[in-house]
Amino acid sequence: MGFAFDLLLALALLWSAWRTLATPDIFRAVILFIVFGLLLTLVWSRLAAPDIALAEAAIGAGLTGALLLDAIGVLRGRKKS
Amino acid sequence: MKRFAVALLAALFAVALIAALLELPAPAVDLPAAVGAKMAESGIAHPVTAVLLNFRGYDTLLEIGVLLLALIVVLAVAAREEAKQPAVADPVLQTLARIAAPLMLLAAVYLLWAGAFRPGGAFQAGAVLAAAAVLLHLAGLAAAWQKPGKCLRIGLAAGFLVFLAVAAGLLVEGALLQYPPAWAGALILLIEATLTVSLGLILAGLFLFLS
Amino acid sequence: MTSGLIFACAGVVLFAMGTAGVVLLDHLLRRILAFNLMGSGAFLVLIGLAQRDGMPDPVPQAMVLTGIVVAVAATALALALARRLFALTGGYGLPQSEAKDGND
Amino acid sequence: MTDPLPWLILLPLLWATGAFLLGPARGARLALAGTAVQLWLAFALAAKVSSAGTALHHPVGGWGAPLGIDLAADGLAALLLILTQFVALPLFLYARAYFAGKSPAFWPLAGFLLAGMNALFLSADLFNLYVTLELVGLAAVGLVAMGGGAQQLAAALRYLFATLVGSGLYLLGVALIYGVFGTVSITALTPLVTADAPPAVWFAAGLMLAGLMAKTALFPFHYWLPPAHGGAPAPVSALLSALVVKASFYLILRLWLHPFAPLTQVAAWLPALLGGAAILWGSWQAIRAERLKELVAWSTVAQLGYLFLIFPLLGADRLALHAGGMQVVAHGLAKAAMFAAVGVLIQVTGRDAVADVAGVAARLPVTLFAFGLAGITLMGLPPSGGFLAKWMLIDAALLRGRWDMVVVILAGGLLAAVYVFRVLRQAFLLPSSGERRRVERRPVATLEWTAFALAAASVLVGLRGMEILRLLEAGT
Repeated sequence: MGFAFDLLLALALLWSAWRTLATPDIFRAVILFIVFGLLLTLVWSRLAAPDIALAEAAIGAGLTGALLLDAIGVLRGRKKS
Repeated sequence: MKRFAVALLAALFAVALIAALLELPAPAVDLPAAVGAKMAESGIAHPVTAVLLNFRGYDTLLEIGVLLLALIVVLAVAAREEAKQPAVADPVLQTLARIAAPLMLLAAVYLLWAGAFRPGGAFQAGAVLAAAAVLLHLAGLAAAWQKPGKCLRIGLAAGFLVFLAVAAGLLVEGALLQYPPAWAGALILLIEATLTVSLGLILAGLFLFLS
Repeated sequence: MTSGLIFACAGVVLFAMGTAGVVLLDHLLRRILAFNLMGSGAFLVLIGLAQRDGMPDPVPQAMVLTGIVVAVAATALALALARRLFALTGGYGLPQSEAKDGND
Repeated sequence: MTDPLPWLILLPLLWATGAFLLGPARGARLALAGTAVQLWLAFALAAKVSSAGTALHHPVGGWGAPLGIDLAADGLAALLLILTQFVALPLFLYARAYFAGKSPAFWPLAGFLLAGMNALFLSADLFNLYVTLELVGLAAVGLVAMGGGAQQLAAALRYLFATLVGSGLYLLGVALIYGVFGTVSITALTPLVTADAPPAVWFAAGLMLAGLMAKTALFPFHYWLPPAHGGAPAPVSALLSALVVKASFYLILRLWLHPFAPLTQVAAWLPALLGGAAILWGSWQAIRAERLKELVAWSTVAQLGYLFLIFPLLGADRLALHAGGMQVVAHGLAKAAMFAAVGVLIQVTGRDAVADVAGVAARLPVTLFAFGLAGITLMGLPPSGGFLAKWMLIDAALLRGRWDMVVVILAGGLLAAVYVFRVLRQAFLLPSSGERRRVERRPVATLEWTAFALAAASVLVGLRGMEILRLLEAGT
């Protein structure tokens, strides 16, 4: 049971990573990256590493995601004007 | 052509390395046992925090240096960007931020306190503090930061400076960052508490100086 | 096969994907994303391999915490430079090398 | 201050933070005072290592490896520590005059850079080395970006991605090593790594060394170096070209000699082959370069090539190791001098094309003399440190019948002469046009004389060769 869940989680993680790189739209890529970060948080808790899970959710997905979203927000705003 | 070659190379590398991972002997050195044996002397009850701030505290000291350095570069580069107009105030988001920010402050204090004996610690607490600041900014309740004044600079550097001061002070008695077992818990708590504030400011600064 | 080993293998694939991405992609933000995937892959290998017998190991866990903070510092630095470059040139990519290198 | 090891790391961190808090004017003074103390500490350390005859250890946290992190200093580490502080001190004097208080980020970044390098030279823990690599890499990228122009930012970003991929490869290697052996302490690993190690260890060694080679700008990973070193402000170019690339080279040599020696024998020809290619290609590009700083930067690509020739020649006679150590020192001093001199030329003429220095020698004799002295070291003429390094390298190659290497070394010397004389011929022989002279600024004496001091040191260090070789014998 645990094995099947781990395998599915690993595949979902790799799929989200692949889509992050391959998606043509940069906004969507950032959203997929945040999804990737949340999946990675799950992986860390599966690996009995709650400290890393907390840090990944807060820093990896949260702060990095916010930084990236802000960056594309700026880029888009500038492009229009 | 280049695209195809790099992709092929990466795929071959991944397959070969995975094959190499499937048949490994047991490691020769058993560090978890060593950590367990010295836990009582570390002054901390949670193994990951003990490694992070005591056994390998020197890594953490340099890592805070990396973070401060990144902030200095962000400051130097972003200072020339023209100031952006304040974000559009969204009443729903504002209400949410007003409720969430104090709760996040509480969560940060809890995480800092919890780090001594369960998952948590200065990094997670600092990240939550930073997230609160970012949320307030996005809701239009806090402005983006301009050039930092004296107070803000001291706040940004305080955690690193306290860490450095403790590391240097302990050299009088023994090695770098060699906590006397009786004082270890108190000194680590002092470092963690100032680090939480500074990390919160630095992580928030990475966002607020840029935007 | 333990959870550790599964995720270590996933980490290898992730690392290979990220590295290829950093090398091949042109868009600066995408390269920053790819660098983050690469780092996460290395962290997964570190933890997964160390815990392949199923026992948690605090030493690599602390290392990964350090690594995550270093990665966010590098990401912020890269973003600051990319945003500044965008403000100056209006482009997402790096201009072709001015050094006559013949390598690009 | 009994033990110099931790203070060599703490001091630059302290003055870097101080410079961030107090601003550029007081920051510069702090940096100069701090670096002077560090230079003294580095000499004290070298004396201790020499008299002990073995490596010194400092267990951080008092735990000792493998639970804690050990600092270790042998002769090679002491030599690089001296070189780093010795080059940084005049360059900081130069930078203070060059920036004149206008570049507030320089001093904190330079402090973190020096702290990172000193920590790298002293660390005996593979993961801790990763953190120091990032500290050095990010500080260097920040310094390149300080210029603020689009070209500098693009160069900084290209450099950033190269250095991040390099440290990423290194990190995966560390992860594999921890997975296989359960430790990342170099001391603990050395007896464990043998020729019949599992394939994952071979992968790890390959990944770590390849990542470090990318950071050292070994051909064909050199593409990022000329724009980064050629585009940064002169004091930054000098720091990066003289010291930063040597830090990752030092680590390659260290890992090659210590935990990975049983594995690396089979592939020793590869770095030498790439090094030979770097010498020829880098020199050729330097000869063709149009901008002065580009010329000097391509010369760095070529001179780094010599360092990689030593790997197949390493052996019991230690000639190749001595040649490598000497080349690191000689090139470090000469390249710092050359970038410093070129910085003066560009500041005075207001232009940076090689053709624009025509006839400038009459007005800047000290600077041109400094450039020429540094050139003597790069060409490998006696009595310079470069001569000694290349002489020992040829000797080591002849002992093993490697005529091909001798040819490359001699050809590299000739090509270096061509690009050095290209500049000197312009400066001394060609007349300058009158309309240019009017826009010229007067040279700042500090800038000229620090460049000259570094250049003179690069030649004179050849006369103190025996001391350097004796230091390298201690515990390396």
